[in-house]
Amino acid sequence: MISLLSNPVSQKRWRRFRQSRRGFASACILLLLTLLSIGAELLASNRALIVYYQGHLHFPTYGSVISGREFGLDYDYETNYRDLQTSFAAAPEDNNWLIMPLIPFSPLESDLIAGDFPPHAPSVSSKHYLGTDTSGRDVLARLIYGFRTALLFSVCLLIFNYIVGVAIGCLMGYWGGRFDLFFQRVIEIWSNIPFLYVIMIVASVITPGFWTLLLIMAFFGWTGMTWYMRTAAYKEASRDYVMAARALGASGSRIMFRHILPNSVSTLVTFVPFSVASGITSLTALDYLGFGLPSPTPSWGELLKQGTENMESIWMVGAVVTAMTVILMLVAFIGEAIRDAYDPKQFSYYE
Amino acid sequence: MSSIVNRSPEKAQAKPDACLSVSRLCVSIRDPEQRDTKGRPLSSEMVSDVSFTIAAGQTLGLVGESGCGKSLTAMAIVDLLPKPQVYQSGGEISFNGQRIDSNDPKALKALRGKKVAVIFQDPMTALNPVQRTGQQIEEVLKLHFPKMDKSQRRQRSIQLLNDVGIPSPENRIDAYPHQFSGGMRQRLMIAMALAGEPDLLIADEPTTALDVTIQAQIVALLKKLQQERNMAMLFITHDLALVSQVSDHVVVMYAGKIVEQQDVPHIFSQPRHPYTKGLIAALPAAVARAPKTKLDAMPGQVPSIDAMPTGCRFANRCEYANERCEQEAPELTAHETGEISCHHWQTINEASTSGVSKNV
Amino acid sequence: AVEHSAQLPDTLPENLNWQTNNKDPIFADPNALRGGRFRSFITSFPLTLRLVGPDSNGSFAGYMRANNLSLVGIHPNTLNPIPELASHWAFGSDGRSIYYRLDPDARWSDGRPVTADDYLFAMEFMRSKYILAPWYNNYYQEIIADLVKYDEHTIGILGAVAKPQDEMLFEYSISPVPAHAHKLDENWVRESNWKIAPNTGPYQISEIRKGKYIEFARKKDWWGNNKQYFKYRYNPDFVRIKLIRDLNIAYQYFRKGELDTFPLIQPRLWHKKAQGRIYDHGYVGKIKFYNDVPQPISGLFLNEDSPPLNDRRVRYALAHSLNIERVINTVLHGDYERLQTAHDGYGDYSNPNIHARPFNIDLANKLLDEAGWDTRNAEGIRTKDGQTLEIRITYYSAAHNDRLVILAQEAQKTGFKLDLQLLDPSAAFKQILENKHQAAWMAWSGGGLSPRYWEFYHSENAHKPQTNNITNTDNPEMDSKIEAYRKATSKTERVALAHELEQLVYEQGSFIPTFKVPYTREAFWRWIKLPAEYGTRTSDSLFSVMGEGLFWIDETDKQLTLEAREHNELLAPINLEDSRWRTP
Amino acid sequence: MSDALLEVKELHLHYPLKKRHLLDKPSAFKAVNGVSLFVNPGETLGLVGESGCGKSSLGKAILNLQTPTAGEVWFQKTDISKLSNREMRPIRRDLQMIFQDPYESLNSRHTVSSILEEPLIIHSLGDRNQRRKTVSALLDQVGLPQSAANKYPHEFSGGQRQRIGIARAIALQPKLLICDEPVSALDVSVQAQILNLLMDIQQDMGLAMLFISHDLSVVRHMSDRIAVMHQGQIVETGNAEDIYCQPQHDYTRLLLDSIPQIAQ
Amino acid sequence: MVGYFLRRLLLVIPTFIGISLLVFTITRVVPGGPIERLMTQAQLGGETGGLTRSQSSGSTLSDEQMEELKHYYGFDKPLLAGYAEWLGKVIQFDLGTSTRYQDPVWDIIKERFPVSIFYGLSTMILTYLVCIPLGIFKGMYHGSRFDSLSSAVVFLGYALPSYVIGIALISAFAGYFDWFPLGGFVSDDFAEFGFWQKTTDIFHHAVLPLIAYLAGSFAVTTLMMKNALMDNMSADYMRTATAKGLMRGEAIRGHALRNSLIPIATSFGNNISLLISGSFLIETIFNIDGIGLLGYEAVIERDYPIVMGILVISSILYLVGNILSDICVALVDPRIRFGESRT
Ligand SMILES: Nc1ncnc2c1ncn2[C@@H]1O[C@H](COP(=O)(O)OP(=O)(O)OP(=O)(O)O)[C@@H](O)[C@H]1O
Ligand SMILES: Nc1ncnc2c1ncn2[C@@H]1O[C@H](COP(=O)(O)OP(=O)(O)OP(=O)(O)O)[C@@H](O)[C@H]1O
Ligand SMILES: [Mg+2]
Ligand SMILES: [Mg+2]
Repeated sequence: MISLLSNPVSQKRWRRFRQSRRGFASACILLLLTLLSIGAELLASNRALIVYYQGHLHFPTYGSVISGREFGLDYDYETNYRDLQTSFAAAPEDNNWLIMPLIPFSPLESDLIAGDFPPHAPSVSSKHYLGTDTSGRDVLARLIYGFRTALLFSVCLLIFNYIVGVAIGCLMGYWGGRFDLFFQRVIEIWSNIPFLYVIMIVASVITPGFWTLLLIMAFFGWTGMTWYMRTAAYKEASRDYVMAARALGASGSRIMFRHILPNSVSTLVTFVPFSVASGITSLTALDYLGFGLPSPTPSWGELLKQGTENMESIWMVGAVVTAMTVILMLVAFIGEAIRDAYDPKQFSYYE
Repeated sequence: MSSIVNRSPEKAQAKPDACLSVSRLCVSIRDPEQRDTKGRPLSSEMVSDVSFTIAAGQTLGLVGESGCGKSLTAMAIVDLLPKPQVYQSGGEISFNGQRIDSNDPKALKALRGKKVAVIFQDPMTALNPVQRTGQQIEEVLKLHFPKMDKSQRRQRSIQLLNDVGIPSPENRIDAYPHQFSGGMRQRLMIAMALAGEPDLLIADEPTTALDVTIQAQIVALLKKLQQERNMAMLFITHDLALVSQVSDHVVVMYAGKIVEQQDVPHIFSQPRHPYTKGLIAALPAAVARAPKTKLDAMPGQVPSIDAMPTGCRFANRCEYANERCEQEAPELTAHETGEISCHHWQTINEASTSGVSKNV
Repeated sequence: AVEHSAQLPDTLPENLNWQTNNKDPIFADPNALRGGRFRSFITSFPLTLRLVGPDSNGSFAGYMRANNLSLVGIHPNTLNPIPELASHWAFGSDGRSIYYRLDPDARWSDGRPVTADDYLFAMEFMRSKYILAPWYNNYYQEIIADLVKYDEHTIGILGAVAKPQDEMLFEYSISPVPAHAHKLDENWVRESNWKIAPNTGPYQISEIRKGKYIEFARKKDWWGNNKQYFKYRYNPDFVRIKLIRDLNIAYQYFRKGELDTFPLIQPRLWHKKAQGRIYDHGYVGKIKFYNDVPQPISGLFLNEDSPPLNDRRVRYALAHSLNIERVINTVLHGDYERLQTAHDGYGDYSNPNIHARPFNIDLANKLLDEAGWDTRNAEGIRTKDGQTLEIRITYYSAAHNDRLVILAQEAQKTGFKLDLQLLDPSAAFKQILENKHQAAWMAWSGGGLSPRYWEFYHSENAHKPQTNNITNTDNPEMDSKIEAYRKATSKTERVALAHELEQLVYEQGSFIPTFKVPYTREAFWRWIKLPAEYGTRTSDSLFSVMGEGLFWIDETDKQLTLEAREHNELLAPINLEDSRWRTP
Repeated sequence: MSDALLEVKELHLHYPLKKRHLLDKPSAFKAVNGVSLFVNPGETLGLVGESGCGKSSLGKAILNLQTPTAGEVWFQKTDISKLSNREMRPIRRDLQMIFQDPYESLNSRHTVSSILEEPLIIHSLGDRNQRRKTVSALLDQVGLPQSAANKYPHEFSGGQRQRIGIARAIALQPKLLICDEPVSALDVSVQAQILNLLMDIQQDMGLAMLFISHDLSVVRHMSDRIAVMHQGQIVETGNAEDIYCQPQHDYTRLLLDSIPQIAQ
Repeated sequence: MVGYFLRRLLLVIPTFIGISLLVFTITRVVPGGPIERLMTQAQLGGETGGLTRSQSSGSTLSDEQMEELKHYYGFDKPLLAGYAEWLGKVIQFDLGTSTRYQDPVWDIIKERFPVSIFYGLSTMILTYLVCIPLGIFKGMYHGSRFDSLSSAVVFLGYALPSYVIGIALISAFAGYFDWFPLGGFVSDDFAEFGFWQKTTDIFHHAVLPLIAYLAGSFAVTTLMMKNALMDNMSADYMRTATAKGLMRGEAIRGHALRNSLIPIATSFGNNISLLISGSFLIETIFNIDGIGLLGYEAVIERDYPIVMGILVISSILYLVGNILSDICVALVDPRIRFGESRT
C-alpha cells in the first residue's frame, strides 16, 4: 500500500490532480464537508459543548446522558440544554454558563414552537437556519447527519464492492478459461436482475438497518467493479512484465499479488468518486421510496420525500436539492480531475 | 551541390529553384504539468533555429535519434502541429518563394495535399479506419481536382494504387485499411500523397514500422516516383544507411537543433560533428569490423526537453566538450561542403580525419 | 361455539309482527337539484369490478358496494332501521331468526325484479369455493346459518346466535346476488373481473377507461327514486372517478377546478395546503364537520407474550410514556383527538368512564422502578439484568413516521427505547398474525353496532398464530365475561357487560389507544351545494356521492364561479364548521 | 552434438484460432512449425527473420512460457517442454530471457532494486543483506549508477531500462540467455551500448545466448552461428560469416539484399 | 457472421434461465406474498382502508382454506417444480395470469406498450437529437464559455433526481402557470379528436414528462459524444485528413464524426431495454400508465406473475439489445469482426 502511494507514478498523478484547480478545490471542499460531518456532534446537537455549573466544567457532547438533576433541574431524563441556557441566563448571579453548538438541535429531536405547527420556516431567531421538517426536526442538522450516514454508507459499500470485485475480477482476468467464463455468465445474470425490485421486496419485509441494507446493496453491486477489474487484470496479465516474472519462476500468487494487483488496482481509483456518488443517490432514492434506512435515521431521501409532499414549504426540497446538487457536482469535478490525472489526455486539433 | 542548402533566409528566398525554404524555425511544447504563477502551462522550445532549403527534384534527408524533433519540424512545415500543446514559436517557412501563413486557411488548403503532401510515420493510425481506401484517395482528388467526375476519380485512384504497386487495385479499392498489411497501408498513404501531384513530398519515417524487405520495396518505389515527377522530398529517418541511399543531402538533428548538414557523399566520408561521427561508428555494419568485437558506442543519451542544456546540447555526451561547450551554444557555421554547429569542429577534424576515412 | 342445530320453519310463522319505518325524518334536502357531472378521484385503478374475491377490497369497492343495497339500512341520524330492499321485517321467537318482505318495486339495473331467489342464490354464491373469498365463505357458513324462501318476496334468515334485534338487523341482513348474471364455476373470478354486474343502487357504471377513469351514470328511472329515504339523494347525473396516483398531483387537479371536492382530513393538507386565492376569493369552500361513528381501533397493541411486556407494570409504564398529546399538538396540528378506549363511537356500548392513560413521567418512572428496571445506561435507557428496555414497534405506514418519531423521542425521558420497524402492510400483518411482533402500531377497522371482544381478547385465540388476539390476552375473568356477552340477547345486559369488559381491557393495559378523528373535513368548489344540515351524524364524508349522496351540483353557480375566477372577482369566502354531532 | 546446452527438436507452437462458428473445426495458427536447433555452451546463436515469423513465439516456447504444442526442448539433458510451472522453477535459474520492449517488460510499480531482487527472492538466494549486495554488484555490471536502485523504471531512458532488464536476467547467473530483440526498440547510439554490454557479459560469465533480431547486421555482429527463420520454420542455419557471404536460401538472400548499405 | 449470432443467441438461454430462476426464487422465499396481501386487505382497517362492512373481518382461515389459496396462486408446489412449470409456460408464450388483475400478463403488458414505447422512443430520439449536436459543438469549442456553461446545466440535470424535476415542473408549469396538462398520456376525450388534434394532444401531454426523463440522460450521452469527438479530433488520421487539404470543419464532418458515433452506437443496444422500462416515479407523478409503473406496483403488491413477465421481456430485450449493439457497432465500424472477443 505504501508503495502504491510513494510510487512516483502515483505521485505524478497526485501532482496532476492538484494542478486541476477545479477538481482539487472540489476535493478540498468535499474533504472539509466530510470532516465537518464526522464532527457533526460539535456542529449540530442538542447537547451543550461546555457547561460551567457550580464551579465545574462539563462536556456533554460525547459522553453519556447527563440527567437534569445534575444541573439542579427537576427531572431524571436528559438535560434540555437549551432550556438550561435560558435558566442560566435568567440567573446571572449564579455565574453558570454554557455554550451550545452552532445549531443547537439534534437531528432526531422535534422542536415545538408555540403557536405554529411544523414544518417551521427558516429563521435565524429560532436557530432553525434551514427551517424544520414536518416533525419539527431541524433541516440543517438532518442534512448534516444525513450526509454523514450517506457518505459512510457509500464508503462502506465501495469498500465491499472493491474487495469482492478485486478478488473475483483479478482471478477472472488472470486465470481466464472456465473460471472466467463462469463468472462472466454470473455477472451477466446479476447485472440483469432488476435490483431495485429485489431491494424493494426484501426491504419491505425486514426493515433493513444500516448493515443489512448495505449487504443487500453490495449483493447486487459488486458486478461493476468486478468487470472493470477483470478487464484491467486481463490487460495486465498479457503484458511483458508478467511474462518476465514468469520467466524468473515466480509463482501464480506472487504474480497476482506483486504484479497484477498493484498495477490494475490503481485504475480503480478513477471510479471511486462515481461509486460514492452513486451510493449516495441510490440510498437517497431508496429512502425516498421508503425502502431505505429506518426512521428516524436522518436521511436526505426522507427529507426529499417530505419536501415533495409539502412543496409549499419550499425550504425542505430546496435544502436537499441544493445539497445534493452541490455534492454531486463536487464529486463530478473530482472524478473528472482524477481521470485526467490518470489518463492525461491531451486533446489536440489540427486546422 | 552547395546550392541545395543555404542557411540564410535572404539567400533562400532569392533562390528561384528553392522549392521549400525553412528559416530559423522554432517549435515549442506546452507542458501542462509545469505552470507559471497564473496557472498557465509553461512552454519549452523543442525545435530551435532550424533552417534548410530543398530544391525541386532533390531529396533532403533529416536524421537524428528518436525524439530529436524531426517530426515536429516536418509537421511545422505544413502547419500540422497538434494544437494547442505544440505550436510554432518562431521562424518562417516559404514554399516556392511564398510564405506559408498559418492564419490563412484558404491558402493552407490550397497548399496541403496539392503542393505539399505528407506520408506519416505510422500507417496503422494515420488512415481513417472506417472509410474505404478508395474514398480516402478520392477525397484528395475531389478537393484539388474539382473538374473530375466520379468515375474519373475512381479511375485515377485505381491507377494510383497500381502505381504504388498494390496488386489488383480494382478489388482493393473498396477494402478497409484494416484489411491491408502494414506495407500495403504505407503504399496506400503514398498513393494518397501522390494523388494531389505535389511539388514536395514530406516522408516522415515512412518505413520504420515495416520489415526490411518491405522497406526496400517502399524506398525503391519512392525513388522511382520522385524521378518520374521531379518532386522535392524531405525524407526523415533515423536510419543512416537508409538516408544514404535516398537523399542528396543530409541534415543531422540533435535534441531539436541542426548539428550538421552536408551532402551525402561527404557526410559519410567526412562526418565533421562528433555526433554524426558517433552515429556512423555505432552501426554494426558501417565499419568493416570483426564480429563480436566492441562497437564504438557513444555514451549517454539525448537530453529530455525539460532538461535541455543551455550550451551545446550534445556537450554531455561529447568527448571533446569543455567548459565553453557547456555554457555557450555553438552557431551553425558554413564550411566548404556544408554546415556544422560545433565549437571545436576544426580541431577535431584535423586530428581525426584520417582515422575516420580509414574506416569508412 | 356456533349452534347449527336449529332450523327455520318450513312455512312462514303466522304471528309475525311485521315492522317498517316511515316515521323518521328524512335527512336529505328537498331543495336538491338533479343533474351535472361530479368529478372525483382514486389513487389506484380498481383491479376488478367484482364485489367479492381477490382484490375486491380496494378503494373503489366503496362505490360498487354502495350500489348494492342491503335488506335494511340504518337511519344515519336516529340509527333506527329503515327500509332498503326489504319494505318490512319481523323477528322470530327464537331470537335468532328474522324475516324480510322484499319491496316489490325493487329492480336490478337490467330491469328484472329482485326476488327471494336472488337471496337463495346469494347464499349459494357466498358459500361457494369458486368466489375465492374464504372470509365470506366462513361468514355465510357460520354466522348466517340458514336462509329460506317463503314466497317470491318473502325470506327468512337464521343467524348463528341470538342477538338484540337491532344488531340482528345489521348482522343478519344480506345483499342479493342476481342469479341470472353469474355462472359459478372455477373461472368465475377471472370471468367476472370486469363484468358490470346488475345492481340495485342508483348508479351503474357507464364507461370504463382502464388506467384513466370510470364513469357512473344515474339510472334514468331508478326504482328507489321516490322512496321516502332515497328521495332528494343521489343528485348528479354522472359521476366520473379519475385515476390520479399522487395525492399532491390530485390536489393540483382540484385547485384547477378539474375535481369538485377534495378531502382534507390530514392536518397538513388543511392547514398548509388549502390556502390561497381560490379560498380567499370564495371559489372554494372549506368545511369541518364533526361526526359520531365507530372509530377504528387504532393504537399500540402490546404482545403480552413478549417480555418485558408480559409485565403489566411495564405495559402501564409504556402507556404513560407515550406522549400522544404532543403528537397531536405538533404534527397533527391539534386536530386529531385522543382515543380514550378501544371501542369508541358505539353509543351506549362505549364506556364513557374510561380514559386512556395520560403521558406521565413520574408515574411511568415509579412503575418501572417497581418492575425492577431501575438503572439507566449511558444513553439514558433503563436496564435490568443487563437487558435494556427496548420495545420494537412494528408499523406499516410511512405516513406515521413523524408521529412515532416524536413518541420515541419522548419515551426516552422515562427510559424506554422504541425501535421503529416499518414494514410493508402485508409483511407487517403476517408478522403480527404470527405473534412475532412485540408491539404493533395499527388500526383495526371499526364498524358494526357493538364492539366485539371474542376475537380480540378471548384466551381461545391467544398464543396462536392467525388469530386476531394479537395482544395474546389470556385472562379467565375476561373469558367468562366475553362468553356471557356473546350469549346475552338483551341490549341492557350486553351494554353492562361491554362496559365491564372495556374496564378489563383497560386494566389489562395491552392496548394503548392513540388517535381518533371525530370529524370529516373537505374542500369543495362553490357550485357544490350541501344540504342545510351539511351531513348526518354518521357522515364519513360529506361528498360520498353513492353513499349518503346528499349534495348536489348547481350548474348556474358553476358558471358564475368560473366567471368570477376568470375575472378574479371576490366572492364571499365559505368556511364552515359544524359540531352538532361532536361527542365530548 | 550431445553436449549441446540447449537442443530443440521439432518444436511446434500453434495458437488456437477462435472458432467463428459453433460447428467449426478448431483451427490453429502455426507460429512455430517444426523448429530444430541447438546452442552449445558459451556460444551465440543468432536468429533472424521478418516480423511475425515466430521468433518470439519460439523463444517463449523454449522457456516454456507458452506450452509447446509438440516437440521437445532439451536443456542440460532434461526435456523441459512438458514440465509444470513448479518443476520449471529450478531450471529457470539457468535459463533466462531479455525482452524486446524495455518499456513493457519492467513493472512500473517496483523500484529497480525490487525488480532486481525479485529473482533472488523467488529462488531464495541469500538473506536481505546479501541480496542488497548482489543488487549493487549487478548495477555495476550493467553500468548503472548505484543511485538507480531506488528509482522507478519510468525515470530511465530506453537504453537504461534495457540494462535493468539485462541485470535482472543475469542475476541468477544463467547458462543460457535468450535475447528477444533486445535492441530493436533503441536508437543506434544506444543500441551499440547495449550490444557491447551483452558481449561483455557473455565474456565475463561465459554464458550461451540465443540472440533474436530482425536486423541481420546486428545478428551477424553478435553471433557465432545464425539461423534464419521464415514463416515458423528455420530455412537456413550456418556459420555467421557463411550465411552473410554465401546465403543458400532464397529468403536469406532477399533479406540480405534488403538491408540498406551506406552508399559509398 | 450468422453463426456468431447463433452462438450469442444460444448463450442467451442459460443467462435467461439464471436470471429468471433467481428472481423466481426470491419471489418464493420472501414473505409477504399475494396470500398475505389478500389477508391483510381483508382485515386491516384504519387509514390504510379496508372493509367498510365488518362482515369478513375478524375471522380466521382454516388450514384447508389456506391450502386452497396456495393452490390458486400456485404456491403449493416446491420451488423447482414451480419454476419448471412457469418456464414451460413461458416457452409457449404464456406468461401466466396476474394475481391482481386476473388478466393474462401478456395482455396487461401489451396494453402498456404504446405508452412506454412512445416515451422510451421519444426520450431516446430526443436524447440523440440534442446530445449529439451538443456534444459535437462542445467538442469543437472545448474550453469555451458555452462549453462550461452547458456542462454546468447538463450536470445539474444529472444531479437532480428526475422525480424532483418532475414534481417541480408539474407544480410550476401545470399547476401554477397552467401551460400544460397535469398529467396523463392523452386527454379524456381523446377518442373524439381528429388526427391533428390527437397529435398535438399527445405532445402537449408529453412535454413535461419528457423533460423530466431527458434531464438525467443528457449528461452521459453529451459527454460521451464530446469526449469521443475530441479523442478522434486528436487522432492521427485527422492529421492525415487535414494534410489532404480539408478545412477543420470538413475534416470533422467527413472523418471524426462517424468514428465518434461508435461509442454511442455501443450504448444504443443497451437502451433498447430502457425503451419499455421507463421510470415508475415519473410515471406516477405524471399519471402515465407505463410499464415502469406496472412493474413497481406489481412489486409493491406482490403480483409476481407480472414481475416475472416484465423480467422476461426486459431481460430478453436487454440480451437481444446487447447483440443488437454489436451489430450496430459492426455497421459503423468495419474493423469489428464477429467472433473476436472485445475486451
Ligand atoms: N504532442 C506533443 N506533446 C508533447 N510533447 C511532444 C508532442 N509531440 C512531440 N513531443 C515531444 O517532442 C519531442 C520531439 O518529438 P518528435 O516527434 O519531433 O521526435 P522525432 O524526432 O520525430 O522522433 P521519432 O524518431 O521517435 O519519431 C519528443 O521529445 C516528444 O516527446
Ligand atoms: N498469443 C497469441 N495468439 C495468437 N497468435 C499469436 C499469439 N502470439 C503471437 N501470435 C502470432 O504468431 C505469429 C508469430 O508471432 P511472434 O511474436 O513469434 O513473431 P516475431 O517473429 O517475434 O515477430 P516480431 O518481430 O514482430 O516480434 C504472429 O503472426 C502473431 O500474430
Ligand atoms: Mg517522428
Ligand atoms: Mg517478437
